[in-house]
Amino acid sequence: MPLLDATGVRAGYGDTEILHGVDMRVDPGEIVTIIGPNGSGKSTMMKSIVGIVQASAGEIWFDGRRIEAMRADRRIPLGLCYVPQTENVFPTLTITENLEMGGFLRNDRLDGRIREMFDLFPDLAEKRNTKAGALSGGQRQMMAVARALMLEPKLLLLDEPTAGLSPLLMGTVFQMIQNINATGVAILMVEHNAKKALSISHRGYVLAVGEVRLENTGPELAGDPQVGRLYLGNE
Amino acid sequence: MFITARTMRSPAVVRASRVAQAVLAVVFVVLALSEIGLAVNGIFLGSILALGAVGITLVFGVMRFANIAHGDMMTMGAYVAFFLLVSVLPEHTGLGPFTFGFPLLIAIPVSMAAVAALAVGMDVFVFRRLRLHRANIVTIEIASLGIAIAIRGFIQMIWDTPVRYFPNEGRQHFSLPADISIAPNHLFVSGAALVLAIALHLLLTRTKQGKAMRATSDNPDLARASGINTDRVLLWTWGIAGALAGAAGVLLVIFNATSQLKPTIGFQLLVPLFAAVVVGGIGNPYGAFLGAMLIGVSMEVSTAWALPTYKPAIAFTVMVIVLLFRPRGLLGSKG
Amino acid sequence: MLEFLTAFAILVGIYSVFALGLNVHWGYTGLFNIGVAGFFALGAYAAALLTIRPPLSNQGEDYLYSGDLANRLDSLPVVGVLDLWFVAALVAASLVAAAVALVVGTITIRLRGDYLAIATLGIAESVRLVFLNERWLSNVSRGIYTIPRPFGDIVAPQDYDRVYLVVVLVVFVVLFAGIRALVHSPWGRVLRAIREDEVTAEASGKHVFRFKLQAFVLGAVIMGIGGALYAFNFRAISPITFTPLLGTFIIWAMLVAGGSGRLYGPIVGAFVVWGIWSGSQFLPNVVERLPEAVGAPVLDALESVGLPNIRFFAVGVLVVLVLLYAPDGITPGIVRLRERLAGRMRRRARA
Amino acid sequence: MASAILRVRGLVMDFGGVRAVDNCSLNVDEGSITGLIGPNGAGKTTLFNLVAGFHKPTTGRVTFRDERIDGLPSYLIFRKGIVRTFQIPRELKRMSVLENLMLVPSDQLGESMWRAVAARWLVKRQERAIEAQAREVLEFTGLSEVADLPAEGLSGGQKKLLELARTLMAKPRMVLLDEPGAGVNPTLLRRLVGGIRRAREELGITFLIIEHDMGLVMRLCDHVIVMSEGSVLTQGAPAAVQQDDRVVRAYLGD
Repeated sequence: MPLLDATGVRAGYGDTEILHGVDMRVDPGEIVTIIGPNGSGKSTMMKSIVGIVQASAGEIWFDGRRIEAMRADRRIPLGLCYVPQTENVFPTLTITENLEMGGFLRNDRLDGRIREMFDLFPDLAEKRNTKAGALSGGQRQMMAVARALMLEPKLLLLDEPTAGLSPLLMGTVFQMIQNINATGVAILMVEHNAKKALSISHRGYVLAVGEVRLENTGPELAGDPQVGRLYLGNE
Repeated sequence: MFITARTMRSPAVVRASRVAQAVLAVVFVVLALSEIGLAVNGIFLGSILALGAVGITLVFGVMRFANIAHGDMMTMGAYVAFFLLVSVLPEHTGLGPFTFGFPLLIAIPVSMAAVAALAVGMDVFVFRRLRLHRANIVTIEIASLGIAIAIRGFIQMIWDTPVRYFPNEGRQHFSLPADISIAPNHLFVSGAALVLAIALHLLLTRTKQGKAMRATSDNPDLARASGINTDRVLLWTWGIAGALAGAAGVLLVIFNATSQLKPTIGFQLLVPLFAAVVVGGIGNPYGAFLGAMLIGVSMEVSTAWALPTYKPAIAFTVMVIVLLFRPRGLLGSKG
Repeated sequence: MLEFLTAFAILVGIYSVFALGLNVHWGYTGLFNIGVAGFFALGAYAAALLTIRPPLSNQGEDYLYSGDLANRLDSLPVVGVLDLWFVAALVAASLVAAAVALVVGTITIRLRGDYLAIATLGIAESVRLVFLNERWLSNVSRGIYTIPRPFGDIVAPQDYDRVYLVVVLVVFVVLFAGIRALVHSPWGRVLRAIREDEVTAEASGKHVFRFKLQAFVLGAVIMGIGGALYAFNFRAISPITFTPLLGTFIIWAMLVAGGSGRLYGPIVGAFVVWGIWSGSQFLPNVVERLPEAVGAPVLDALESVGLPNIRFFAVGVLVVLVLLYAPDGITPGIVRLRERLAGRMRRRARA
Repeated sequence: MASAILRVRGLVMDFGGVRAVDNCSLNVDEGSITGLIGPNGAGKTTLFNLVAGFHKPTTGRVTFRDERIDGLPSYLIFRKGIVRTFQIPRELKRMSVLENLMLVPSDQLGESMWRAVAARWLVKRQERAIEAQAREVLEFTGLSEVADLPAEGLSGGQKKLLELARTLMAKPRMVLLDEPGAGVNPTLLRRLVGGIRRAREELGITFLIIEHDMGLVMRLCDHVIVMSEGSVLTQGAPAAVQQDDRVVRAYLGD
């Protein structure tokens, strides 16, 4: 049974429809990447899965429950955590405090989980009492991901995790994503560095103008010349 | 974001501005040291301002508006204490070196609770509804103005306008070298303010609810996405701001040599309070504390050469000077 | 009763002028001024100082400057007869308010809205403190009295209020007509655009800062004129009048209640709020005449609360209620009501 | 070959340590419809903001019709004939569509406080002329039937048309359009394309257009400039750019 199963999702802002019926699924333990030209609806798809944007039609099932009508804060405890592209940390809180806020909904003591996060991200452990606003771009991105992992989600949604990072740091972030995935967390991400992202993904989707145009395994999509044509509109 | 784009400064201007800031800081320190007695008084005044300013800045942090009713919330705290001292609690004055008696120690927490309840009520009955209507910030601000008038009207309805006094007994001063004389009440005021400030600091840094308050102030969307109930955070914030305002109101009365109160005492402090908030950097509670001390000392030291009644104008002038050099205040980060 | 109504109408007229000025700031441009009292005071003192006779030291009048304009210009042919010195006083009041607004506006209008609010509040308090403390300028808390009145020497005192009502109405109508012309002009269109979205206005090539500053100064000028009208009405002013509550907030209450950004909002609001304000003084009489049936405890309770003080409470609550339930003020409601009545009458006529 | 109406040379823009535009140089030919494309974060919108005077560049120069304009305030650049639109339409919500347009013309007599009161006849006469112009532009963009509605009542696509109409009201020499096609339905899109073409042909206006819908770029533009990481990657005829491997790589990020 797929972990996430979306069918015929339509969504948009105001009277402008961005997604015109998108089907998408993520199986347990998968890394799935959505790529596509600007304005194709990638972020909107993420947001309608998380509940920040309300789907106007279609069904979204997560872990055996139908969620498209739920409020965003009800979806989080189901095991669905989201890292926005920007403004994804609390800048005046320390790293430890950021993690505590990530685990706000947990009722147990957080120390154990925080220690696990510091094991996963040794860079953050060194700076545990630094304010998140003082972190560099790459560390901040790790901070944001670690914050989202505090609730031990089944599915982690990442919106452009490498935006604004240097090529070296990009590699680090992709490595981090693979490490997280190795612990059994499924990942759905939107990425601009299509080639690199697809090379670490099990599967990928190419969105254009609010529709899924291509779907394939990661490596095969990465080598598909049709993808480039979709970006430049010359099919 | 577009409008502020033309604020880039050349290196020479930046350097000149740094020099001017350093000169101003030195002038401030020299003036304060030359009138050390007044400066010490300024710290006492500053501690009351701090209690009020921290509340204003906390509310600003989560709601993004400057609460005009804050001064009158302080007044409310003072009158609640007055009611308790005169009508409910046993009469007692002259606790140790202080002009007041032990009943005040009971009255302070009760006033804090009462004003906290008032503040929470303001949010539930007025501000939450305005948020639901997606009213803009200034509309919310005008509503706080309406509440300010209503609170004052309520106080005048119940207690009328003449000056009232807390039960009090003649006072002595502790004299220290360098012309410093300290009224015992002032020590109490500062001590109480310090205790409350430390309690607030611990709340904000050690408790889950306090951290959630700071998180909501930092990034409300991400707070919601982390499962934090931001509506409840707002209530907490109002409650804490109200409690601090209640305490500040009571302390304001015993800070005064004759323990007098009237329906305008809180409102009259609004300009210095806003000045403290702005000087410290809007939204930053530690900045508000620092700003309050700076404003308090400036106000008291100014009485060496200006009429004491000009103190609010001095507070305002200091604010304008600080803003000229640091548009976001001393510790401000939010735009 | 007629005297009361005349005095009432004069104050509604004067407060309408203030609310008109505030409407230019907030209603049409979105400038958040909570220091109306400052411009009010500047206008009042400027007009008063320019027209009063020289101080008499044996009566404890310590101010140094007096324009004595009323006497000096009295002998001039046309000016003397028509009491045009009064116009000069209004002009002076508006110039002083304009000068201060120009300085404050230049510094603060570029900053965020909250800062303008805090700055205007600070300026208003500073202005009040100067008039409260500077003996040579303003005779401190005793204030300035025996301010001459236009046509004061040709009209009998008992008839004077009616004459002054006409004066106030003429000034108001002139200002109102001017504002109306401006609001419907391209200038007013730019202001409304700024209120809606500053960036769009800027992207349409409008020098936003200049328009905001113009509106700020214009509003301040109107408030200054209002201050002068106020001074000539009471013939005496003192700093007590210019507290934030009486000088600023009641005017905000009027604008909010009447409906900001609406031409008739200031008048409607001034009428309603001043009605509540001055009507509350009759409350004790009403309470006295309440039948015993109401019950002694209720009557006692009513006696014990400071009845005249109810008005502060009532006005504050009114502002909050209007914001919650009629954010556009009560003027649109009145318009709707009138239309509904007109419709009903038409239907009845048809039937 | 037409001469360049806009020249950008060595433009750099830093935002607190991030270099959004990095040594960018380009020309836009007079009377052309030029597309500006590139992956997210390439610096396209920042370039618009720099040209239109909403930001001041860190270094570099911008010349418009052989006159330096970098560093000028936006309202002066507007008066020199460069008008921009926003990605998300910023219509004046509670003003009517007609008023939205009538706001735009510069140097209106009635924008002076004094003349608005003292020379009302002159102002009224000018107002009539401006209204006539506005109605003409509404006709041109097909918005006549909604002229008296408040702008907030328009559909997303109509708001895009209103943006275009507002730029035309300014009688510009050059228009910077930020994603005119986003969220516009096909019918309105055709009207938009028609409007832009007619404006170029009949009014001689030069267009520089940021657009992600490559189909629209191909249909509309004579020339395409590709930005990547803050500077110009390549440029040329639309079809050529479309086949360029470097462009594909820039988009796919390797």
